[in-house]
Amino acid sequence: MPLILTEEQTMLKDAADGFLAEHAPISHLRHLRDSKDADGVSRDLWRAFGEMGFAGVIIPEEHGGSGLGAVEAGVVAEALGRTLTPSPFFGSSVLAARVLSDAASADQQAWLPRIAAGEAILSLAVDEGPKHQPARITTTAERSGNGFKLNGAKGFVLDGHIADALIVAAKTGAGTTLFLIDARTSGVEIERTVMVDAHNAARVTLTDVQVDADAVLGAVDGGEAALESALNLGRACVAAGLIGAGDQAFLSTVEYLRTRKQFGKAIGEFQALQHRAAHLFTELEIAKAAVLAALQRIDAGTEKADLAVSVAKAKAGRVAELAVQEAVQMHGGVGMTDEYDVGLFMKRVRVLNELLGDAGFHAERIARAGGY
Amino acid sequence: MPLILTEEQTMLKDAADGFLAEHAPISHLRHLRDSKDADGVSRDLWRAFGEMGFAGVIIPEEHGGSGLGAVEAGVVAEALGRTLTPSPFFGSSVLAARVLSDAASADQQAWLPRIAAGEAILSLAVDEGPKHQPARITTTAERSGNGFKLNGAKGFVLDGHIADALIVAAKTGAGTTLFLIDARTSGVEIERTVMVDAHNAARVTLTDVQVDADAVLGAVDGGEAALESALNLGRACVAAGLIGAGDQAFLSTVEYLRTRKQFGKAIGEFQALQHRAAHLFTELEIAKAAVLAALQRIDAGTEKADLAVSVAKAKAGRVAELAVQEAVQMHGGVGMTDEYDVGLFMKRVRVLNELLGDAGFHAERIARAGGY
Amino acid sequence: MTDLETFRAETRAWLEANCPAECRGPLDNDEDRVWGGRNATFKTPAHKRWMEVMGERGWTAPEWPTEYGGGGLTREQAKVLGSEMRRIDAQSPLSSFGIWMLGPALLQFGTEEQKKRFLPEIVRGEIRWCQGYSEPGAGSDLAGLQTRAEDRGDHWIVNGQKVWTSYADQADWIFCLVRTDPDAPKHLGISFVLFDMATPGVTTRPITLISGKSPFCETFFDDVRVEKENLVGTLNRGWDVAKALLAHERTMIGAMGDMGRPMGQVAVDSLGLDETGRLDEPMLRARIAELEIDVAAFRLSMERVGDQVKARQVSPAIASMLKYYGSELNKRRHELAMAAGGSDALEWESDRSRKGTAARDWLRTKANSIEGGTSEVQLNIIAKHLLQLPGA
Amino acid sequence: MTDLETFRAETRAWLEANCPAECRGPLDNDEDRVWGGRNATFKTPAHKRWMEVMGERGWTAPEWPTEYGGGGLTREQAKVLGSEMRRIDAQSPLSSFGIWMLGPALLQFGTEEQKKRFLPEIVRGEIRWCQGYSEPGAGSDLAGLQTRAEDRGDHWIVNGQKVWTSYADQADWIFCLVRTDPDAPKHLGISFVLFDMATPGVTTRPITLISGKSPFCETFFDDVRVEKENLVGTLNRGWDVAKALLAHERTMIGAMGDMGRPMGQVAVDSLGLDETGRLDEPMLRARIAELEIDVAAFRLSMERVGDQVKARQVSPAIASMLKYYGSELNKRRHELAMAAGGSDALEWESDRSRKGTAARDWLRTKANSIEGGTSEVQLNIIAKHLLQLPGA
Repeated sequence: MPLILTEEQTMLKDAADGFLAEHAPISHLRHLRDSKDADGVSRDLWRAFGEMGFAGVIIPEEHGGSGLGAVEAGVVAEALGRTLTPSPFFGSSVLAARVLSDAASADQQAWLPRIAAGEAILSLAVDEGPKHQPARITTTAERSGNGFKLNGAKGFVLDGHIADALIVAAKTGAGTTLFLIDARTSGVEIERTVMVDAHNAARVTLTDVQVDADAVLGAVDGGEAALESALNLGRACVAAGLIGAGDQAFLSTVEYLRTRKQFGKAIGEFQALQHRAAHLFTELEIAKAAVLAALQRIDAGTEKADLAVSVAKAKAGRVAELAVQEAVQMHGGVGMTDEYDVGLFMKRVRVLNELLGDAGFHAERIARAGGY
Repeated sequence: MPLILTEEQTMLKDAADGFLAEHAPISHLRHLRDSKDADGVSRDLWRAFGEMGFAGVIIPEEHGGSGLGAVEAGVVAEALGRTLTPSPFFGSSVLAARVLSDAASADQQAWLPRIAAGEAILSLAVDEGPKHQPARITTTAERSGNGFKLNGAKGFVLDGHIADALIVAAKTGAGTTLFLIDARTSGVEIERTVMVDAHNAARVTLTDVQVDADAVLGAVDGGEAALESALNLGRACVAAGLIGAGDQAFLSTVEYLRTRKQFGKAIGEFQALQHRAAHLFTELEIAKAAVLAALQRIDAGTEKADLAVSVAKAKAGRVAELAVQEAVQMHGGVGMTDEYDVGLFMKRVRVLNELLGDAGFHAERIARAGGY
Repeated sequence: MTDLETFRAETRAWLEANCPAECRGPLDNDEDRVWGGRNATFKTPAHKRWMEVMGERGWTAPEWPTEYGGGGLTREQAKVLGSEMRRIDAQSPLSSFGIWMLGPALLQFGTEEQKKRFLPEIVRGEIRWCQGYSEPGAGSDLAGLQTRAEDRGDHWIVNGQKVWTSYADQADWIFCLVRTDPDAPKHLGISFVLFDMATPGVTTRPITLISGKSPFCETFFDDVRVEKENLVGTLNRGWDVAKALLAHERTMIGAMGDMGRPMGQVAVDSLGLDETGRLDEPMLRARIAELEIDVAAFRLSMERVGDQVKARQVSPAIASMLKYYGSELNKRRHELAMAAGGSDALEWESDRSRKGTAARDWLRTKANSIEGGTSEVQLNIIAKHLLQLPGA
Repeated sequence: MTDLETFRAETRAWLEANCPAECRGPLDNDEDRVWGGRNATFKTPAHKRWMEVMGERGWTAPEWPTEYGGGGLTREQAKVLGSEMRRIDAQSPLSSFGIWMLGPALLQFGTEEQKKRFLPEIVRGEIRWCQGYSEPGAGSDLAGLQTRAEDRGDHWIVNGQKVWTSYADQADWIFCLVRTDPDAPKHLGISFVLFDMATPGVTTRPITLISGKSPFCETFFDDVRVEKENLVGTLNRGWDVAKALLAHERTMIGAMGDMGRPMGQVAVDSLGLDETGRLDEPMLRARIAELEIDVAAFRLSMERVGDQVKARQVSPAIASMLKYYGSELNKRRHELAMAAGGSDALEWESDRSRKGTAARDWLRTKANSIEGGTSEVQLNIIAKHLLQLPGA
């Protein structure tokens, strides 16, 4: 499999970039933020995403989706990274859709078409502490009556405040079980947490939340594999988002270096900045290779695709961080102003870095897998 | 205490620099190396060191030394770093002399005057594996007859092949005990290990080495404090050696940047190199402050002087490493030749980095002490 | 008892008697600082009183001469005052660009009249000053400034625009660089002048930063009259004044690397320890240890530079080294603080995150390596003045 | 069975029959490589036989056309040959600058006569070549070369000096850049010529490196006669040939980042695991994990660049990116290898350390970012050709 996009994938990329440039450029994010929009995303835009086939990119055609793979999901994620568009894409179209695609067919039929259409929003609730540690979930689900009773607190739940339903990972004695819970269920409290990047997340508190046995997705105690598979897809897509944001910040910076004058010449003529820009370019290209390879391996079902994902997420994270730091520094004072976009990229990259495991988390996975 | 040298310390520095420039410039190291000198050091030079008061810098005046402190020992170590002079300074004048200064007065009288005069060479045998891990000594000393029987293997024993006596750290049941052992004792095997930097070390194998009870320095099971104190002084002095070598490599590089021409101008005119040189200068100055502070705190007996030492050794190590890397790179092809000195600095810095704990070892100490 | 010991005892007693309880202990946040000025605001009446009693004694500027309202203390006495204030955790009675920046410039370059007129009201916190250096489009090329002052006999008429003027919207007076000779080489036609921000033709507009705060303004001058008596230093030699002042500013900003709780502790609070007693994020732990080593070494380096300066062993350009390293270090520190804070620290408006304090502080640090001369400018200065590299 | 499958089966059988047992398995060390040439040395007679049988088939240069002695294989067939050789761990039959560097240049720029004359003896390992590019004092400024060739009608007389000529003391012929027009702008007066190292007036002197090895020489030309028929490409346009060749060399050196055992394993072998199953040096462990991430990403990047080149999606200047990153990465890798080896790896001459192999390799890597164009030159190229920055 060559490490470049196929013709179809390139067309999808052009479509996604074109659509977002037209309908959701950075001014769209600013508008949502500055108007203190209650949802923090545009429902209309999300439905349009559905119509374009982006919201259901990985959802099978039989359920109204585009039936495409991880690479294509990454293409959309990268495009979203370039325009910083807030959307339920990661939470609903990637994480939840991926979990559901392993679920019973009734659950699939109930939700996948609505996710694909951009009508329903689902959120995956995994994280509990300040860091991503899916192996240490403490939320519990105890057998109770006909079903289960859940207790616990979740955070960093993407778009949780506008979710129709939550997929909650909870401990059930021996293993982890995934529960699909209507957001309006009694005992579920959801608090929106506006994030630094003006994208959306929520905290979810579960207090004696009673659910029926059919709320279980997959098998009781058997949710770990589906969760891990969804998380890996999500991580690779977030890595693609990091590439989008990092690369876009870099491109704006190179443009700035070409045009901005200081001491009587374009600042891009200063060799020290040239070398830093060339180094950053190199890092970005290398990160792009890692991300595309991870997405391709997920699609190919390659053994150890999870390690390729960790390489991609860690590398893309560190590189995008460098990209936005250099972007602000090379822009100088104006880079610090809210008026310029470069600060928005810095904020977004910070959030994407933290999302689904930061570079340290993934480096730890690499080390463990390497037997050291 | 101001963080600058006193007038007396500055005079000592000038004396040490002057003496080494005259009697042991880098050509001295080259001569010892290329002639495959059996000792790897010059005994004459070492006696001259004694006459100058350098070999006994920390040894009390009553035992023929200069009666000075850690700062002064660091001054000598830094000077040795600048000229890359092989000498038993670290092993004999710092580590062994420091251990002996806590020992019984008979041991002091027997050895300190001879060390100070540059007549005797003592070596401290601590390390066993590839890394410095003084907390995990496995060499044993079992009670046997009137004394002890030692078994084990030591490595990275500075100048062990020319040592008159060894100070060996061994486990004695509950604690660590230090033994002073004549190098010719039966069962002691010493193999010289020529190092990458053409400085000297040895491996020492101890097979049923029988020693009398009076071979114990200090108390049985009570050697840890004396050992730790000697190691800390040694580490601070090695850090000073790193500063000497790193700074000298830097100075040669700046000189090269000023004079070497490429593409029709001095390479020092290229802004990318200017910025790297300026960054390196900054790092070196900061490392110098850390090293001087550590030495001063040892002299002042400040609480947590050991942490200041770890800061100094780690920082000086990383910075000297950067200095020699930049030195070779900025010198280009000639920097790779044995004919130029810059490669010798790179080799020496690598050895000093490893000696008495590398930057990682000391960072670990900082983290542990910081409670994280 | 030596003189210094007597001084310490008296100071301690006076502080005990005069420093209000409300003015002891750390500031809750940066907004609670006392800046003085015509429209001064105070967190409590006690904060006003504290500024006033200290100002009367001249202890807001302890080492300035008494004839200009200062404390007239020796360096040793000033250190004693500082340590006694730290002993009771006394807050700074007055934050002031007048004390930090303009004052030292006036003491060095001002006329006797200017010193008598401006310094006492700075000491007492009556007039709040701002700095007019940077201009839009000039950035690091400070000397390329375009704001021009036309000679009208006994006064100038100033037209132009400044940017990054800290708190210009709240300041009473400005110290400002203007071009008084448009034909001279760019460093040589600049003058350093003072004028009232209430002068007709002066307007300001706050700049919102990525941290969401607006400490900075754009400031516009439209036919602003400036009296010639308010020229500081020599006509067309304002660059000398500015340079002296910038070196001062650099040391201050560089010192930021020295602030705050040990990062290891910050991380442990947030993330806890694992079963081996180590921070429960091994990779982050390694970065924190490296940072703490650099922070410790940098602190010692600041101390060393201070001692070197006193001993005249070092060029004043050494301030660029501290500015460069300190601001880069502070940025790194806050990157790690964000990693330690994890998703909690990403909340921008919640009370849990104290309205995103960690994130806003993190974003704020990104300016450290831009303001007061960028890191690139500092490296240029080091290459030129400390390394004497050719063409630097 | 497809053609390719047939080819694989035949190749496998032939290799089984013809690859001597002595030529299977990893090389003990670099000195055991087969370089061919008039004074070729072989570790064993089997190594000589292996070179010869492969050379006869043209499989030392599998993709070169058969009319020039090459294997005439398609890219797909060549890949099959490679994978079948790896399957039995076959050693390379021939290391050769003729195959790696001169051959591709001749195929692109040489005359039919030159190809017929030189390529077959390269394939068979009969003539060993060296490269004469760098000159003392020129360094990165390759085009500033001073070796001059004076026109004497049917031949040139060459005078001057080269440096960094790999194995010049053992080579039979040299491909060499000489100045044929001293008055032209520096890139335009250079020609690419070939001549026998046995020609009177050619002398060499090995350069000892910091690793203790001497793969490089200084090479002196004193009135050396070079026939005009041995000009490759156009007169005074040798820079084009050199550039094409350098791009090739860059990719090869960059590929070094891709070698060797996983660093985590190297470290575990040396240092062991702690009670939690992690490497017993936490700080080193963190650095190794970062390195392994970069190594993995770099490998993928090489693959991607290959695919991009095939798809014509990328500028040839991209080779500079791989050269830059690969060589810096390799240096980092060997720094960590030395840290993992600890004091054991510092022994320079002992058998335990295999005569300081790790240390010598570590020192050798420092040249990676210098040879074939320094890292600084690569960054300049990226800034200019890939980023189109002004004045780059």
